[in-house]
Amino acid sequence: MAAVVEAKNITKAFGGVKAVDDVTVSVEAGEIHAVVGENGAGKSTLMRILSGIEFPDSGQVMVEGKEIENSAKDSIDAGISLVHQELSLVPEMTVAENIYLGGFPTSAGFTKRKEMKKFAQETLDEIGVQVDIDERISRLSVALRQFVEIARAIARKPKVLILDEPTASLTPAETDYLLSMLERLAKQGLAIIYISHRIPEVFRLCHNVTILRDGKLVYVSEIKKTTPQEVINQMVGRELKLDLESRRDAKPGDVVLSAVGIKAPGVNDVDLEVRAGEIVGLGGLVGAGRTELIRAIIGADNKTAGNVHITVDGKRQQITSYMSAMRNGVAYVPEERRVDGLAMTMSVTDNVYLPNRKDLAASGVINPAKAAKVAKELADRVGLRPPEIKREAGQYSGGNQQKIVIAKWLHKRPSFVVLDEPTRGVDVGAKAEIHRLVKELADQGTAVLVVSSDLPELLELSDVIHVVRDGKIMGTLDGAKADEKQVMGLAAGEKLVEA
Amino acid sequence: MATNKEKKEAKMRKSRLFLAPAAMLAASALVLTGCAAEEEAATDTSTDSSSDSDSSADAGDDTLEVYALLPQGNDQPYGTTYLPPMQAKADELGINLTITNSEYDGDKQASECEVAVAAQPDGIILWPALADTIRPCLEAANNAGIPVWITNADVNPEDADLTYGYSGTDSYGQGAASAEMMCELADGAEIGVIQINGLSGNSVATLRGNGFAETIAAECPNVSILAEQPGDWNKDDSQIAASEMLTAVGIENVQGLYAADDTMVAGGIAALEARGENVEDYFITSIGNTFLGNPLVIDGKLDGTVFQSSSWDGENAVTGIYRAITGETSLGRDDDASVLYMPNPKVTIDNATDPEVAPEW
Amino acid sequence: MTQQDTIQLGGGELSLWGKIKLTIARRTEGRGVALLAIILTVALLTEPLVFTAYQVTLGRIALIGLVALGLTAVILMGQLDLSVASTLAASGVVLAIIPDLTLGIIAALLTGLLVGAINAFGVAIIGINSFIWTLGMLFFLRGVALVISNEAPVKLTNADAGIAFGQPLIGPITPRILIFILVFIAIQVFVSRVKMGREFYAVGGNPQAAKDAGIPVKRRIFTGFMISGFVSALAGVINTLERTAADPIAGSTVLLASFAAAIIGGNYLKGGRGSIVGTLIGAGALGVLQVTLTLSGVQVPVQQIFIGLVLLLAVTTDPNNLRAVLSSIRSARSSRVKVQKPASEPNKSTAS
Amino acid sequence: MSKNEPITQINAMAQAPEEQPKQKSRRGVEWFAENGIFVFTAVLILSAAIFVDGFASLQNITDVFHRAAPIGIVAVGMTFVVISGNYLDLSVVAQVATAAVIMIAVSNEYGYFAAVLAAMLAALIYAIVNGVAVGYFKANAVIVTLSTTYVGLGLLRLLSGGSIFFGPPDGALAQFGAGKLGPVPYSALVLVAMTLILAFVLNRTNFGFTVRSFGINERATRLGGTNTGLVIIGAFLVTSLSAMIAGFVLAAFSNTAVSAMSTGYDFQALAAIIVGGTSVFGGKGSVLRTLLGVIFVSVLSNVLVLLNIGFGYQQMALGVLIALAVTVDALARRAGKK
Repeated sequence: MAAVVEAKNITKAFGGVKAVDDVTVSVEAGEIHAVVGENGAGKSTLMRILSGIEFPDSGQVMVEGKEIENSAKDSIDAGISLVHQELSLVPEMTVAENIYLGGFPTSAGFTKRKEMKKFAQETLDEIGVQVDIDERISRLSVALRQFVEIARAIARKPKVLILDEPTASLTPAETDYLLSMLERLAKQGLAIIYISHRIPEVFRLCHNVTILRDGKLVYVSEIKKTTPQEVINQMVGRELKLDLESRRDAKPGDVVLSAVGIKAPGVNDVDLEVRAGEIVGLGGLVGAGRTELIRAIIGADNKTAGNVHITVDGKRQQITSYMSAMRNGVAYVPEERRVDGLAMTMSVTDNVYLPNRKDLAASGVINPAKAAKVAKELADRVGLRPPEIKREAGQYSGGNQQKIVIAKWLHKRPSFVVLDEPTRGVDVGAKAEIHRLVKELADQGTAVLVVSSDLPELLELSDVIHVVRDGKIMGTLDGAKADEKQVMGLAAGEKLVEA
Repeated sequence: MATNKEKKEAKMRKSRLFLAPAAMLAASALVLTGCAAEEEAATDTSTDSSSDSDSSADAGDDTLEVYALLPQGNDQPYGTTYLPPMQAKADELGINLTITNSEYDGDKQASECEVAVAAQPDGIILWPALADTIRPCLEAANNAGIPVWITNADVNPEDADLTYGYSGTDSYGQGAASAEMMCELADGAEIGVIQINGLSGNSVATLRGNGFAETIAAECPNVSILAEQPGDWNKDDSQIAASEMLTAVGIENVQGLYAADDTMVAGGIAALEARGENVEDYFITSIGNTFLGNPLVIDGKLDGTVFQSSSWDGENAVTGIYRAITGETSLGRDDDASVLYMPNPKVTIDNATDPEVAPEW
Repeated sequence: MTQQDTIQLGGGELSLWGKIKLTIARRTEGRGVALLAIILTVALLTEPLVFTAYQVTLGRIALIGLVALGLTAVILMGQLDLSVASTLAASGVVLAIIPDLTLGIIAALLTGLLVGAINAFGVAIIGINSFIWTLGMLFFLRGVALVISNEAPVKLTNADAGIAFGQPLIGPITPRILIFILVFIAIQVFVSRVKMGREFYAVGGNPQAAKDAGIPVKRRIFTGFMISGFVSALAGVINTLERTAADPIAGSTVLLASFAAAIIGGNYLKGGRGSIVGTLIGAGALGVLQVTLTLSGVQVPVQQIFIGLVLLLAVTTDPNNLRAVLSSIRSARSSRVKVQKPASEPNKSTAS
Repeated sequence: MSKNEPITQINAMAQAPEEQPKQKSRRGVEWFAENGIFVFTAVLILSAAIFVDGFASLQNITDVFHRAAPIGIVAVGMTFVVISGNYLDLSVVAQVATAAVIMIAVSNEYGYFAAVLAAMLAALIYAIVNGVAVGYFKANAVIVTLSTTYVGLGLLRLLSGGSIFFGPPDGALAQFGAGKLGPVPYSALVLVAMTLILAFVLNRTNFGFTVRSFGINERATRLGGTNTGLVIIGAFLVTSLSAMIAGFVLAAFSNTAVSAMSTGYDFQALAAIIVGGTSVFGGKGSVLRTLLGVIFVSVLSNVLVLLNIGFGYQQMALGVLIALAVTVDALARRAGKK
């Protein structure tokens, strides 16, 4: 059978880094094709190229043998429908309207509501989802919104359906249903590209699997001819380039952070401890609840239950809000540095100054010379390049921006540092420097908590690794002995490979 | 189903959330209306029962219900001193007043007029916010058989037939009177004056301004108006405007100053004084004879102003509507009793201390 | 593998009461309705005249609400239009200075459309914050109205036509009320039934999704501002006709009242949430409140305080705002509750 | 801190971010958006001095300052609310009038000290109500300050009875209001002093810093350990205190006070801030720019009066000016993005 959709020799680079490197994928009608890989392996970029949102640097996308122009509209017209990872629904419109957003059936400008609702209902019936089509999206659960997104893609009568991590926000029962629904659709002749980290799902659902690693295609196989173990091996698959000397000797001291019974949206009753001089890593997949967990712990987001205590110099303090966390020496390097971390149009000095105001200007009056001196010291310490502290933060590259975010916390000598994806989107050199800084902090006796989807990074840095899935800690590994497969196995829902 | 129960609880929480502000609103509503009623009672100490909050017209006995539709009230100095004598007179005559304030918004006053007509009172006192816009209100009142008495600022001549009478000043005449004084002061000499008007677009401002300018043109062409700007009824704005006009036309060309009220003339005088000019060398006239203007007249700084009595104005508005209700006057302005012109004596240094022109606002 | 045919994710079958509750929960007008109910109750108890003379009350609601209806179209897209009151004044003067009535009305309404188009040009094409751009328009049009009216009220050439216009048409219904109802129906139908109007919600609620779905966002912004300009001009025409003269400084109380009506009616200033019905309810609440206060002879300063407090309550009790405040209070409180739990549990771990 | 030996090694690996050369035309627009107000003000003043009779006289300079002072004091204070990204404070109208009435009415009875205390209390109440509603309830600043304007003016009229209040003609207040240093009235000195103080507060204090950074990135500011609710209350407090001082200056200048005296100050002050080039998106802007905006608008009004051009044209000119200022800013931003 001929391929419905074929991506040939696709290459796409962002700022010199090849996100997708000469990848070819083809999917036939009725086939469910899994594309798997670690976070950042290039899956999402490939799918965005397939659906016309991004343009490839080279290579072409063919649908039923015809090359398509690269635009979202052409892709849709050609029959490629993408179910976004980020929800792209209008919150205050009804289910039916969202399914037909931008393309309501009309007569003389008037929306043919009856027809629209009938079509919407038919689409929902087709995928077997019962939901009130007059309900506004803002009142639906995240899971339901996900199904509406799928209905919207189906309503375009696609030949190829692409789903990007569709089960991230679903319960097991909902996931179960989604998978059987996709099987049904495939039997009706739809070609489906299924992106997921979740190995059991892939093995239950898919016919073939393509594995990407660091933007390259590394493995294609019929699912029957492979094993979960093999897939995980291929996903992780790189040589253990961990330089064992780069691991430090941890000498954990007293417990600094103690969190008990933390509950928050996406976090389900978690206990956590971090000791002085210890680096604790939180592994797991995107959407597992790691960011939500740390934000709830330090009070950056509201939690619904649980106690958090910080012990500094033998004094045990309760953390009730982000302000109290700050007062007790918590430093937070957030995941979204453009949104949460930096004031992009402010200078490096100003960004460094922001969390250190009380210390640098106890009287409330800024001493520009002192602020500049501190900023300069910190810029040198983190290796900011170029070390021009008067430059706006937004004019630096991603790696240097991240260094600024870290630098601004170093002056206070924090007792507990939380880093969320500290090296995402950062070049190799900056990454090494950031790792060095993190280790240095721990060596000086700081308690460090690191969230990372980058397995080598997690293994290199962590003394202890907790793997999070569905808002819970699924397993705890000794950082010195754990390997990537164990972490990935826990994160993807397989049993511990080697107990 | 636990989730259902949770949902229910969430909903109940929501409805409680919802009820709290609602209850607060209701409470504050009651408190405030209560307060208002109390205030009414407090102002009506002189009469026995006229302040019953029951506003229906057929209250039996001889209490008369009257709506007074004013464009100002406690938000302006004139209105502030206009209201108490009005209320006192109403108490004396057994009239229950309901007072509104449209803040010089013609549309709002028209709407208040509709409310008043619908309430079917015994009479309506109307102080037009905008003379050009009140004809529909007059017609509505007429159709409902409610007599309307105009106060403070008269309607246009073609609308007079729809009213029972008018008491108050003649804004155009006040401007004219001020102009006459200016003419006398100039005494045939060729002089230049600058003119400070009220708020742009305001009808009293327009009438007074036209009254002054047209009378000057007609009676003493030797006086020329060199520049005019609005002073917005404010002392500070008029002081700046006056000073800038002096610069614009050259202070050496200016021998006189007219402002549409005493507050603004005080600003004009301050502008001259700030330049170190001897104010007594200038011919200065205005309108009002207020607490601010009267001392200036006595000091010899303000050469002439036109007295306007807010108490006369307020009292006679009630006297007028009482006449209309009791049949002393009828529709149209045919009766002698249908027009009460406020005596608008010119006030100069000669009579500034007379008790009959004692300032009131 | 269990084979299911459907998955039940919504609420399932509902009782009648459940359906009513669902309908209430779905609407955004909740606070407006509650406020209206309270005001109606207080009015009924203190000033029954508000209801017996309903045409007067309706007239006041129409006065406040007409401009607010047009404004809502803009607010739904997350924009503001500060120039509505000046548009009202300027179009009124345009009508009055043109001797021919029909021509005057056409010119006045075209003025409104032109103003709307210029507003939209600044917002959609140049890309300026609508608050600031329409602030400039507010000053400019106020100046225009003063200049072309020669800074004085302008009498309508055909005053009789104006007076006739103010008379009731059907029963006690005046043309103003009738036009108000028609405009309400038109805009309500437009934003709830017509594709283009319905997309206003998408433009306000999720501009990126709207763009991705192929909705011409800029064109919609033009439509919205032109609706707002046209309706303001229409209000100016009605006012000028009814009063037989145009006031260049008219509308001083309109701008703030129409914003208040839209806010009380549950329209979300960031766009995407709200309804024309809500604005009608908000205007209704404000109108009845004002008439009641007028009838009971409450002093104007007290009326102002009252309206200010109502507005403050309306804006601080936005469910989203309240939820945020309450959730942070709850979060701080949750920390103070000691967590009791057994030493070890499966699925949970305590590090090192 | 320990020494960082590994740094040199890694330095070699790190790539320095390449600086993109800016095109000349883009720079031109950006430069114009940054410095246009200085050029415009200078050109306006120069051409007025040359072409308008009487403009350059000492007396006229005094008049311009009188025009600029009260509105300018309000505007430099309100710059804080604008920079924090909250549009404006409409309630300055009520606040200026309240302060002026309190200053004259209370000082006539109880002296200046009591008057200042009472006015400060009023300013504090305004700031807290506005700031809590905007900062903690996240309510829209326009609507919040609109409702406090209603309540505030209502209370003022209720309590003052709407009367006009006079100060004694030779009281200290009146003397201050009429006082001059050369051609510069004391009120303008107050404006300059306020500008300097507030520029210092905005640029050189922790509080001013958080106001600016809040306007640029609210979330980063919060995660930098700032109580953002307090920052908003503080921004409103600066505005309220400035409105109070403007009320004092206005009361001193006219030696009278009435509740209707500051009508229009809300949008006029905002217009001056925008003309000065402070962005309503928050973050960008300065107190000095606002001062320039005030001077520009005041000079323009002065010139139009000197040319005996009607009030309507003055309003039109202000509208066009706002449109021009924001258009230049928008074009610059667009150029900067490309």
